[in-house]
Amino acid sequence: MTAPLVEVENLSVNFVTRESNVTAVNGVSFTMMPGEVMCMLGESGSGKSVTMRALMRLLPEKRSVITGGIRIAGQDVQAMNDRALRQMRGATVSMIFQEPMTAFDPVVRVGDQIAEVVALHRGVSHKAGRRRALDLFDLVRIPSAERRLDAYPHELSGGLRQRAMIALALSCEPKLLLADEPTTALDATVQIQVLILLRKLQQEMGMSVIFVTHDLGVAAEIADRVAVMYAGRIVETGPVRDLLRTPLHPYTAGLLASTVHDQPRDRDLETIPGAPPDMRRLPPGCSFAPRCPKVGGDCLLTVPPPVSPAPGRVARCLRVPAAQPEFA
Amino acid sequence: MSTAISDTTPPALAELAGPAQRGYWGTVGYRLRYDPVTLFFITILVLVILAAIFSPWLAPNDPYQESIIRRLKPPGYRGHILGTDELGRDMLSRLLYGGRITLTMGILPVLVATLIGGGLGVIAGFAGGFVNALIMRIMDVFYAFPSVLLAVAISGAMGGGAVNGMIALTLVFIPPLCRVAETATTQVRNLDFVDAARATGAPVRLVLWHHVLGNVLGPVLIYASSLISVGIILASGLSFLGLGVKPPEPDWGLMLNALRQAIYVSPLAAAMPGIAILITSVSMNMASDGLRAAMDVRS
Amino acid sequence: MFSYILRRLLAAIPIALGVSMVCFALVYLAPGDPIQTLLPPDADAETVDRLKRLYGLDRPLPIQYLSWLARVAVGDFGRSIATGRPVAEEIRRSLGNTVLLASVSVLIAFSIAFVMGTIAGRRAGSWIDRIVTGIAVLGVSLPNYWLGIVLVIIFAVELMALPASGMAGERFDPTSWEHLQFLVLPVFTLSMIPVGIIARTTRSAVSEVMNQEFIVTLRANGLPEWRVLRHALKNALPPVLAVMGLQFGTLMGGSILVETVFAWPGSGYLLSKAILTRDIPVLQGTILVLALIFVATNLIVDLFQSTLDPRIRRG
Amino acid sequence: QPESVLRVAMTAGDIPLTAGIPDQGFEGWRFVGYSLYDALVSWDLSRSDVAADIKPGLATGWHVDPANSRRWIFELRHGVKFHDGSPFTAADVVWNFDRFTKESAPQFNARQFAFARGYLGSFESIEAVDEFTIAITTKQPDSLLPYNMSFLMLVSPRRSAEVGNDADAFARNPSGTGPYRFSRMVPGERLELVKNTEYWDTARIPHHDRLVLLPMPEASTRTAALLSGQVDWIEAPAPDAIPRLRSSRMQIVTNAYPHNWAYQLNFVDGPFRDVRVRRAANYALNRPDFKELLGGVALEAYANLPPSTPYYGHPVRYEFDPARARALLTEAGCLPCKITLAISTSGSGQMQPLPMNELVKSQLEAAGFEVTLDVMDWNALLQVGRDGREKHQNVDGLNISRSLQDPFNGMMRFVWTQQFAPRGSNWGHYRSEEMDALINRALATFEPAPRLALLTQIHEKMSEEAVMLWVVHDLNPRAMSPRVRGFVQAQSWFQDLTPITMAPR
Amino acid sequence: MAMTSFAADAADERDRGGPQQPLLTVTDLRKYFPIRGGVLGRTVAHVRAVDGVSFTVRKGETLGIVGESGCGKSTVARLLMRLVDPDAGEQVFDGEAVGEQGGISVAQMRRQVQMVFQDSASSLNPRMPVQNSIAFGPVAFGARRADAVAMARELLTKVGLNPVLFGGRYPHELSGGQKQRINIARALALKPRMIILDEAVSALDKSVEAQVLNLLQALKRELNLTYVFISHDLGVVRWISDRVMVMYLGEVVEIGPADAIYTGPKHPYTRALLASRPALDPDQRREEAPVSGDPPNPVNPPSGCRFHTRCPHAEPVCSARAPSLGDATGFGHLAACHMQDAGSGHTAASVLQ
Ligand SMILES: Nc1ncnc2c1ncn2[C@@H]1O[C@H](COP(=O)(O)OP(=O)(O)OP(=O)(O)O)[C@@H](O)[C@H]1O
Ligand SMILES: Nc1ncnc2c1ncn2[C@@H]1O[C@H](COP(=O)(O)OP(=O)(O)OP(=O)(O)O)[C@@H](O)[C@H]1O
Ligand SMILES: [Mg+2]
Ligand SMILES: [Mg+2]
Repeated sequence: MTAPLVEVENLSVNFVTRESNVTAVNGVSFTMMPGEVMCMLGESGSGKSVTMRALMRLLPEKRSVITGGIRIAGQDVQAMNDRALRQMRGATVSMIFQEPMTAFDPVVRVGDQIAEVVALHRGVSHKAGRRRALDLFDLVRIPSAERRLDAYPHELSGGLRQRAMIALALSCEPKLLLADEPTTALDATVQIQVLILLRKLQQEMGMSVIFVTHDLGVAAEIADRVAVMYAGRIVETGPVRDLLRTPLHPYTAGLLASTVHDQPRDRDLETIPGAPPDMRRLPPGCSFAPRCPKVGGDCLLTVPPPVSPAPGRVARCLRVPAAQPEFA
Repeated sequence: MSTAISDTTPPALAELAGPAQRGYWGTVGYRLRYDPVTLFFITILVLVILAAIFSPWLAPNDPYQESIIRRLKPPGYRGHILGTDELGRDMLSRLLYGGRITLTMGILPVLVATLIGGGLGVIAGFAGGFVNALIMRIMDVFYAFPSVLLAVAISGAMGGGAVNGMIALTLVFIPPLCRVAETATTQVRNLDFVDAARATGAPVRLVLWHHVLGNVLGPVLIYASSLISVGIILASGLSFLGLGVKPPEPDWGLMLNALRQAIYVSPLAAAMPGIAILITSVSMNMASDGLRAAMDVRS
Repeated sequence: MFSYILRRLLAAIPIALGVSMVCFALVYLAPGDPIQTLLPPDADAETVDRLKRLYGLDRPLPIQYLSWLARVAVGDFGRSIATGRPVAEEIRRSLGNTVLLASVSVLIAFSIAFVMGTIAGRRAGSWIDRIVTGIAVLGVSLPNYWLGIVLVIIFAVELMALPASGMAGERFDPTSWEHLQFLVLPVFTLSMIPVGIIARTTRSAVSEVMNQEFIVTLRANGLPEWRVLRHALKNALPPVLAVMGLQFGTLMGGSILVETVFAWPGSGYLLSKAILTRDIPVLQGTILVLALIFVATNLIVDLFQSTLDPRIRRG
Repeated sequence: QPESVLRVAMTAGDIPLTAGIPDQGFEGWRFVGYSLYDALVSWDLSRSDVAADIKPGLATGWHVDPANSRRWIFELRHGVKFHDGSPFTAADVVWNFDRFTKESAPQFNARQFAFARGYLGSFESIEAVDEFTIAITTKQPDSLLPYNMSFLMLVSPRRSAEVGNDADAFARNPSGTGPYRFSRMVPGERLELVKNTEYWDTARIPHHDRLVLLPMPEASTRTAALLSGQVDWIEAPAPDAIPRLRSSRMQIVTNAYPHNWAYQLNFVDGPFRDVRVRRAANYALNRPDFKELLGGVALEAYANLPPSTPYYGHPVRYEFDPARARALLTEAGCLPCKITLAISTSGSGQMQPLPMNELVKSQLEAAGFEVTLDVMDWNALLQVGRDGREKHQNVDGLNISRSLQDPFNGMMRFVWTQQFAPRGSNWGHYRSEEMDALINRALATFEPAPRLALLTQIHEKMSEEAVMLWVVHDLNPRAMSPRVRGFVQAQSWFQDLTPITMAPR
Repeated sequence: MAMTSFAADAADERDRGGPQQPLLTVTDLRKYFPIRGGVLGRTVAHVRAVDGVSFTVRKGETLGIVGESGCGKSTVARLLMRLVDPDAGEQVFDGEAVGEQGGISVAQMRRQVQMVFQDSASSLNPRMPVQNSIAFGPVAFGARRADAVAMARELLTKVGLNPVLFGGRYPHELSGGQKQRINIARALALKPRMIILDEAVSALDKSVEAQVLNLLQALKRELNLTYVFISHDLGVVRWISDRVMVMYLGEVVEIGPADAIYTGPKHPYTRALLASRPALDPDQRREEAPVSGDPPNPVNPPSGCRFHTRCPHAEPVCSARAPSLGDATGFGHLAACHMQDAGSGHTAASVLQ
């Protein structure tokens, strides 16, 4: 059996400021195999982006306290020195963002931005980097690639910008791609193009992808496995089919039910009542308890431990039995 | 009769869902409380202003009472805590009284310019189009003059004197304030809540008053407060050139000018008005910086 | 790009016209008589009237303005009432001296302040940021004419290390210490305010850029910190340049006080003399030229900015 | 042997005009006028112990035409050459007078006209009698005409013709007959003159090679320049800097000269109509305080002219006596006596106007006056002075320091009805038939001794009438480095720099 | 008291034309935004944001508007509110022309039509307690302050927020969903008959989105409202709308009953749009994108049918001539496609017929 590419062990991230102490990520653990695509689902503020950034140690060092273990490709990220960190970033692991407009340096031509990274990691000249950038633009199917290399970010349309961003992320053939809501800002017709492109590239290059989204449909489109986050914790993980068909955690179930997709119009939508908790003041016990339809007194006391009712499936809910016969 | 389409959150939990009610200025105050540096300078500033206001009660001597035999005495000489100036007048009393004039010279033009320039800027920003172009192009013309040049030229043209000096400074400050107000208004004007307010069909006057002004005031006031120290320095520069306050008023700039001749005899006396200007101006700048940071609720 | 430049140039014309009008009005609003400079203090009123006629100062204002404008348009600023020399020549000479002073001051201020501001902006909120901010605030809070006097006393009078005032002579020779030493004190004095302002602008621009998302992208791509900084500085430069341009313009016209203290025969000095003597042609010409230089500086800065930041180029 | 250079920091804001009669007040005459040029009549500046008086200049002698008391004959000096080599003759004098007065002449110059006009009040016409004699006709007998001639600088017609009579071009390359030749000029910054080895008065060929004149209007700048070794000589150091200068072994020289720091009064509109009020004001001032304020470099002024003046006489001595002042005010029915004094913030010869005026105000108020200081800038104050009392009836006194170089300018113009402003310097319209008679007689008296008696009478009467509020006489302090040798400070606004030698460093 | 009655009156006295009269009819609405440029800053081009849009909204229905980013949805909304002035077009509200002689004034119209904006944060004044924001409209129209605030608090209850807890808060103290509820309450404050919802739920989390959608539906029933609902989320539009209008580059390409459009889209763009929705089933993943490329620039829209550059069925006629919005089937289902027009000359025209 191959070794896992990513191992995250009890990761917590605290943001400490003068006024408050935010626990943005609260004991997250997961592992990923090479070539796997994992979707992180969750509401706004549930800690998805922070987890991704923690993987690359991109959080502001002064204000954030990271605990727990992160190993990527067998290396302990927490223990890396600056040099090792720089070699990992962009080469082993790379990242794409929701807003490609703000993710590019606005005053440098996109081709040069890509060339700079290629030149840095591959130790080649800037010119060679530009040639590589041209190949990459073809790879991500940017029409008139040559001309687009010389464009500034603001001169590209949203879809092209996101493709350029993907080209940048793939420039050094990373083993792991972190994609933080890369399609949320795109139009429907463009979103599907980008999703399909990403999927194809992932298969061709055999890389692992962690894909953050809060759209179940997008997850269904791309994921092998899904991790659902709520208030800084992963409340459920499992293979995408199983998770979408038979959600274990009440939050996952609620999310599925409240997603509008061809429900009958004459009835109200099912909703999860209330709002996500304030991360500064998490309730003790299960964070979802205040909104949970299945809540009981025990839920308010302790944080539910992960249970695995079936192979590959884990949920953190007291109402989920340890093993469900149907899946056994 | 009203249907309960309610959020099923129980009240106790709903309260958990958001921070305590503090209000905008409450938040600003809260943030200021935790900024000792800013607090320190605000305290100094308040002390300077109070000293200026209460100078008639605080000053140990008559600031105009000269005596040639006592001229340029060192601090501590016969009850003159900070010594005497070139005509034997009590330094401390003159500095205290001088605060009144100097601060007025620095603050009043900024206030008036804030009203005029800020008002014009808000009108230009809110009206847009031709009105905007008209106002802003006129401002551009005045903006084309470096501020010291404009101040000196105007008060040179009108002849010196405190009032003319203040008018000159006001004219100097109107264009930049107008710009800041215009930029802020244009920004606010393009926010949805102004459109939402317009969509109620409310008259423009009310929209301006309730929705635009409040949001423009912050940046304009911060900018204005940073201009005050410029005003103080410019005003004393004018006095220094003989274009500002007239003697025997104990204006700090004028004192600086007069005592400059005495710098070889009593360097300390010559330095004191400069130090007073420096302290006030530093405090003003630091306080306004701190306020700016505190009012930037995003961060 | 070309059309952008042209458009900016055209836009400057009405401003220039407005500026000329303000200059003219400003000077004529003044009480007192320009002819006085010509005269010994004891001259009588009849002589004054006669001279006014000889100098054409008895005509109606609009006519004076138009004829002035017409002459200025072809570069003829008239003659100084005080010295009888052509104003254009006086301005050229004093402007040269001031350009020397102002550009050296601003360049030095920029190099110091940009480094200071960058260090502070990268670590906004740290103690080093506090120190830089403190220095910057001190720079803008010091009445610089006063600082000039103090510096003269220390370095020229007490230490006798540097000349107290003036400049070496007709032709400034930047290779000779004889000449350079005259620059030291005025440049130091004059650069205090620009250092403060540029440092503050740089600090806030850098700290703002460092908070932008693309910085994360750069780091996420493994760029070493100095390269990240290079990107950040390229982004932070446009506002800093704008402020630097403004400062240069301000120093061109605003060093009146400092030039007076150092007896530096520059445009500020010329201007304050002209104000005190009501030398109208010199006053008008100098104010006009200084304001136009201010406009031109801003224009140049705009163009610089637009080459640095492609988003500014429009149309 | 290296070139010996004397570097002088002037109080002027700019280099005085080099095209003939200079501007920038008497400082212009002092350093530029009498260096580049000569007038028909010169000042004898060789002694410090007596008041300076006139002596022959380009004219070797002068006398009134015995047949016509309105006609003065001047004998010109032979063998004088302009710096451009052209010889000096009577035609040149006539040419120069046309330059001052005749609007139709090609060499007429408005600025020179303006500067000369004050000295040509009685001038009617000039003629060249022969190559070395000229005759000047006056409108009325004027025994003081030779004094006026000393202010009119004569320039080279040849050089002027070479530059097309353009005064500006001439100024950049001037030619006169003076002890120095023009070397170079950086406008606004420096004027350099070199000694004229062919000067006609061989005794006054400069003892140094080069004279550098630098305008430095700021007193502290001048002081710093001297202390830092940038210049050798500064005019009017700040009094408070004098101890510091002394401690650096700088020489401080002072001498009395005909200057006063006083107020001209309004004799028509305000309280000063009454001679008792005028006297009260003069008694109210404690003049030693002013001397103290000015670091000792001033002389208490109890009358219009300093005591060393030949026609000083025995004026009333207005010693400090506040009780008497108050009594006089009570007598005049003006207590508190409200007066407004127009003063300036700076200006030529104004010494330290602000603190001095503040001191005047407080001392007057101690004696029962109530003083409003109307502060304006120098030019505005001059304008007030020029307009006369009629346009400024609310002003009771005017603080303009005047030059009192000669009897006419020193006394007559302030009290003569013919000099009523705006025509002349009698700002407050002082009118006294007795005074007018004295003046007319003095102007018509060509014998020195009786004229001196008349002049003395005028001075005494001015004092008795308290026609001004006198405060101090300046002592014209100047500071110079120990290297400056051989300077003799004359009792005059003018000084002779030619005997100065520079000790080697 | 009048202020407390928010329930729909049996007969709204403001109703003029009766139920058959459409509440809103828009004809040939047009808005070109000028782009300035060149040396003199003259207008060198136009963004054709809205280019000849016509539709009607019936009383009590919900009209959904969908389309890609930049196709002019928000501009339509702002034109309807007259927050921007149209370049051309006619707008008739309940039988009366808006802003014209003999019609109703813009101000009067605004009292009956309100709007909720997409960005819940920027559409609230950050310096104003939310109840004052709600009360602003009524106060502006002369209500007493106290009355208006009381009414605002009642509205807070109605949108499911406890007035005691939330009334005095400032926007930054509220979550996105709560802010959007406040925006809805403000829109209700003037008792409008119609509300334009411009992406009113798009920025919300899924779980909160469902809550707000339910709220909107309940309010509509209770207060007898008419909605224009703008979104790019096809699922949401389908759930809430009675009829749907599809826009592409400033033009209407298809309009009709929601079910008809979702089950039988007639315009290739609508089909592409529907096909672009990610399936919620991992087993039905798409292998091929329905259309390629991004929408073209509205400054230089393609000639003829604006979709022809991306349309799989494009033929020469499509770039030559613009199709008109024709009702081929009857039942009010209109589409602007040459393939729907028998006489257009498109080869597929008859086949599809
Ligand atoms: N630099 C920071 N300082 C303080 N708090 C932070 C910082 N970055 C994120 N947070 C907080 O951490 C929490 C998690 O944020 P995160 O960005 O991971 O959410 P997310 O799941 O990505 O949400 P979204 O879907 O909106 O992107 C939020 O409450 C956020 O306010
Ligand atoms: N004030 C304006 N000035 C110039 N162009 C504008 C203006 N407002 C909108 N536009 C342009 O008009 C077009 C339509 O914009 P609109 O906001 O109506 O689109 P939309 O369909 O609402 O898009 P989105 O889904 O992104 O909100 C866009 O190309 C936009 O750039
Ligand atoms: Mg995120
Ligand atoms: Mg929109």
